[in-house]
Amino acid sequence: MTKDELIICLIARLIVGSGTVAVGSSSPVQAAAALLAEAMSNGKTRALVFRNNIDDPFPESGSELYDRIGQGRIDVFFLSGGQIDGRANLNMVGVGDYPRNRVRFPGSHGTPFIYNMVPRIILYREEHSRRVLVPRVDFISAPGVTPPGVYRRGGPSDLITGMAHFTFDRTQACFTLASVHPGHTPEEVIGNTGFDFAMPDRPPETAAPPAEWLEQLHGPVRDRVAQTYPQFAATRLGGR
Amino acid sequence: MTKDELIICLIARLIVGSGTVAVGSSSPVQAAAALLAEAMSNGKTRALVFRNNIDDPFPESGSELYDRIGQGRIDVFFLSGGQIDGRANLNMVGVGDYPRNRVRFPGSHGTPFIYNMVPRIILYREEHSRRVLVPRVDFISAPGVTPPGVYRRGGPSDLITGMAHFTFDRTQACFTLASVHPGHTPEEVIGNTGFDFAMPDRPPETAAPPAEWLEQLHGPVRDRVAQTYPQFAATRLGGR
Amino acid sequence: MNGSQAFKSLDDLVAMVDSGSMLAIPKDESGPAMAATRALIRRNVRDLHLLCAPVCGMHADLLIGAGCVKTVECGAVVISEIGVGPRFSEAVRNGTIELRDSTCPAIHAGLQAGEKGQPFTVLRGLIGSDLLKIRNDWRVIDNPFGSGGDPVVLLPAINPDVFIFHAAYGDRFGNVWIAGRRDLAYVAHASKRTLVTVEEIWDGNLLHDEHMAAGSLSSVYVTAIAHVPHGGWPMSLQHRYPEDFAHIKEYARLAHTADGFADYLSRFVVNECRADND
Amino acid sequence: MNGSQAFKSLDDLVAMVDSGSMLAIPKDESGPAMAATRALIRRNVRDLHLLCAPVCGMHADLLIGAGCVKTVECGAVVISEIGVGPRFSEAVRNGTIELRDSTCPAIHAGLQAGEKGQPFTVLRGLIGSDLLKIRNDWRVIDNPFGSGGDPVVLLPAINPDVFIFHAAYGDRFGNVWIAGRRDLAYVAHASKRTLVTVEEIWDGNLLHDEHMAAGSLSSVYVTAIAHVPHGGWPMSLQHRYPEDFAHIKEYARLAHTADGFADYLSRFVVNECRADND
Repeated sequence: MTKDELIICLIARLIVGSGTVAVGSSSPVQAAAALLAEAMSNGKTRALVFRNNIDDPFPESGSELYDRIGQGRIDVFFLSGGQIDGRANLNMVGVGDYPRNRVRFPGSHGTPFIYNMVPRIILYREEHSRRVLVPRVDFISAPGVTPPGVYRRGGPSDLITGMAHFTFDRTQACFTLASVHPGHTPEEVIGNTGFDFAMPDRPPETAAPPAEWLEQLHGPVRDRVAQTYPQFAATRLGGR
Repeated sequence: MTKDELIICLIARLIVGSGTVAVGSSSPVQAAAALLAEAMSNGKTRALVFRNNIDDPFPESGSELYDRIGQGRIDVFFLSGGQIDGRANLNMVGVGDYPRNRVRFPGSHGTPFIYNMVPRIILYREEHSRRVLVPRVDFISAPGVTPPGVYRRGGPSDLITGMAHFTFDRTQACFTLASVHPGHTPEEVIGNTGFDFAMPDRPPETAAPPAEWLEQLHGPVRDRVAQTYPQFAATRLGGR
Repeated sequence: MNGSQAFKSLDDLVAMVDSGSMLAIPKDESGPAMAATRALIRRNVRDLHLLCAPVCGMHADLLIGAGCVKTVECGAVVISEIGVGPRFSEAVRNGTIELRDSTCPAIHAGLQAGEKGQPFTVLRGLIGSDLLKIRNDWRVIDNPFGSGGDPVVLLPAINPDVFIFHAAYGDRFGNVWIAGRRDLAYVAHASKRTLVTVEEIWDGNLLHDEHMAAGSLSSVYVTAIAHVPHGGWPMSLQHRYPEDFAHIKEYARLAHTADGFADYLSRFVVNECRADND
Repeated sequence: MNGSQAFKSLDDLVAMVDSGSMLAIPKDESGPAMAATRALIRRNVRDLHLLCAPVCGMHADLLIGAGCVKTVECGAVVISEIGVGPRFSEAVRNGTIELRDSTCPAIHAGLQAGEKGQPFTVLRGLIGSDLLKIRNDWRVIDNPFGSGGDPVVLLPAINPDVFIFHAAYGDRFGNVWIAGRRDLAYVAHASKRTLVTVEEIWDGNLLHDEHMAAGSLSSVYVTAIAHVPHGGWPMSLQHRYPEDFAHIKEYARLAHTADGFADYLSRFVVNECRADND
């Protein structure tokens, strides 16, 4: 089992049965997780994977994704950030002072809207480093928590990296280390995380997925992932 | 020449060269006038005649007419009212006290928006009576004039009835009798109008249209009117 | 709506409209579901908040006359070429319905705000209309982007409980071809449930044909479909059949009196032959 | 655009984009007019307010790198699968462009307000984002329909001076088939001018074919069309050709440095063979 597969199954198990999951572009790991969750959910999860072709789940284009979020038709979404801090603030704008950031990220995309409007957000960032996981983001594209009285349907629940799984407590604005992926240690996680977080005395290892989840991933889910991400499915969802 | 033809030519001459003219549904006289103005304008008038078919000028349906008005793409529109008063207020809701009007009209349609948002409005109502032309409307669906500081792109410029043509002065909020149709007298106009209006000492008779306008109306314009209003074109645009 | 379930019967379709719902219905030109309207009357649904989107004719008048409606929100209720809906007019006189007079662009904009999850929308015009006096759910504020003054009207978003219309094609995957008519799309987007009767079943998947996809409403927005050939009669269905104007005129004549309307109901609604086709 | 005029040449088309304009360009998936982008650079247009609708890739980066752009308003500038636009990133570092960082739904909603002639629009979310600190043209008010508190963001309407995109078909009546893509429709509605390059000329009138009409943009919203086969290269045109990813990767590699970008311009833009096809 590769780390990709571990992470895909981890995410899938977090979201199984939680309704409609939308996946943005250039997100093969998240797409595989959503499709796996759909396959294992007995109809209780629906995966909407962006595709620029005839099967795109948002065929009207334009504002359709955001409108559908506004309508309350999307229950789970994946976000990330060039920087993520311990309050789950996301920075998709740049490093250094705005506007002349010394490192510029592409931009905030739909995150400032999505983060407040989708009931559950899963944060995923493969790179686990002090460069990404910072004490305080240089620019808040979207805030991890909002003051009472601000309309918000939910927010971040989990952060998954290549090294670990954190849960996020929205009332405390604080991450807790939930598990460490095989091959890594809690110390390594601490050493590579720029923000403080809570952790149990002995953080568990991220559980390997049951065999049937892997079988699904290597079978029908892999074929569905390949419809959007053929390269990824061929090279990183081995198993056959 | 019938009175329909006189009125159509009168309206057409008022709007010729004034840009894009939109005509709502169930408005054959206005449609004929707009199409005649287009024919005589050398490309400076464009007539958009609602049709519920493949050639409809608003193929996206829904809010397209109103959006296009908002975009400033419509220069002239026709409106009317179950009651019209001397300040050019329009009532399309009903006679008597709202909500239990003793006579109910269909409703305000788009008039409260259109009246303020289209630069030039031509009022047309065939019936010229004290029932329609009242001292004060029972319900203002849309106001003839608005206070300074209220966004308004224009407003009513003319009122045409089966008996006469009035112009409207938006700064004075007052109609002036411009001409009386052949077969009617200024006294008859006064007797059948419920509101006060200004008039010259000797109001002229509504001028007969030049021969070439009538020829256009009886020829190519009649054929175009027939695409939307076949009955009207056949029975009321004679001339052949 | 998910992929492969069968079409519903017309009765099962209208069973999804609860008494007390806000029911949106389309304008005459966009596909009134007339067979479904009659089925709703037979179902004896009550206390509807009827949202005309934005001007409706015989389908609105029928529901009002049959006593299904508590509140009417509309730009107008008018039988095309004939005049005000006779049962609507009578209900106004008798005070048996609550009126929410509106104006077409306000209804469109409110639905489009509902489509976007916006709390409200803004509209120019309207200032000076008595509608502002009777719509106490509307607000006037000074344009915050102006330099003082410049009043504009704010309107709450509209999210109907149910939207029902008739369309040319539906497929077995729950997609419906709406001929690209935007009103059908955004009312469906804004509504919690959308029920559709279709003239024909489209073989295959409408969203897999690039030309048809461009004018289709995705199954995401479609709660259920019933196959009801001629389900628009006596109104028109674009490019399929024209309205049966003689029948509509006869309706308007009968509906002028309570007795005449009762006669119409018994002849064309209560006793309607109901062969469900799927 | 009126009925029967001929198609324009590509150079005549881009001659309608004035320096200093607000130019809207579509997202990668909706049909970037790449040949027109190169023609704009050759025309040496300057000081554009570039409105990405709402995230753009190589077409935005090219215009920025070539010095055509004064202001960038965007959800993001990103070369798909590769990362931030290299010329955009460099221009930010050097302070040679003015930034109006935005977010996709704000750009959509602003354009849709522009489409409706609304003075502004409202959006939920966003509260707590630093975008509110840098966008001093946005306002936060308490929801007038709430019971106190409940801050919401108001955004001014967006009405671009020019919108330019590439589409599959255009006809001789000035209509364009946009495959029902709503962004192309509402950006065109909101814009003062809309210029379109088309892959193919559609024989007949797109609005007279009920299936094609459903996915078409009426000539009312189209200022001019040029027939430019493969006018989307190296980006994709839906259902026609995929993107030339090898070329896009090569662009991103070269555009990483000023010299490399100049090399790209001289090879693929300045010296581009320009056989106008109509």
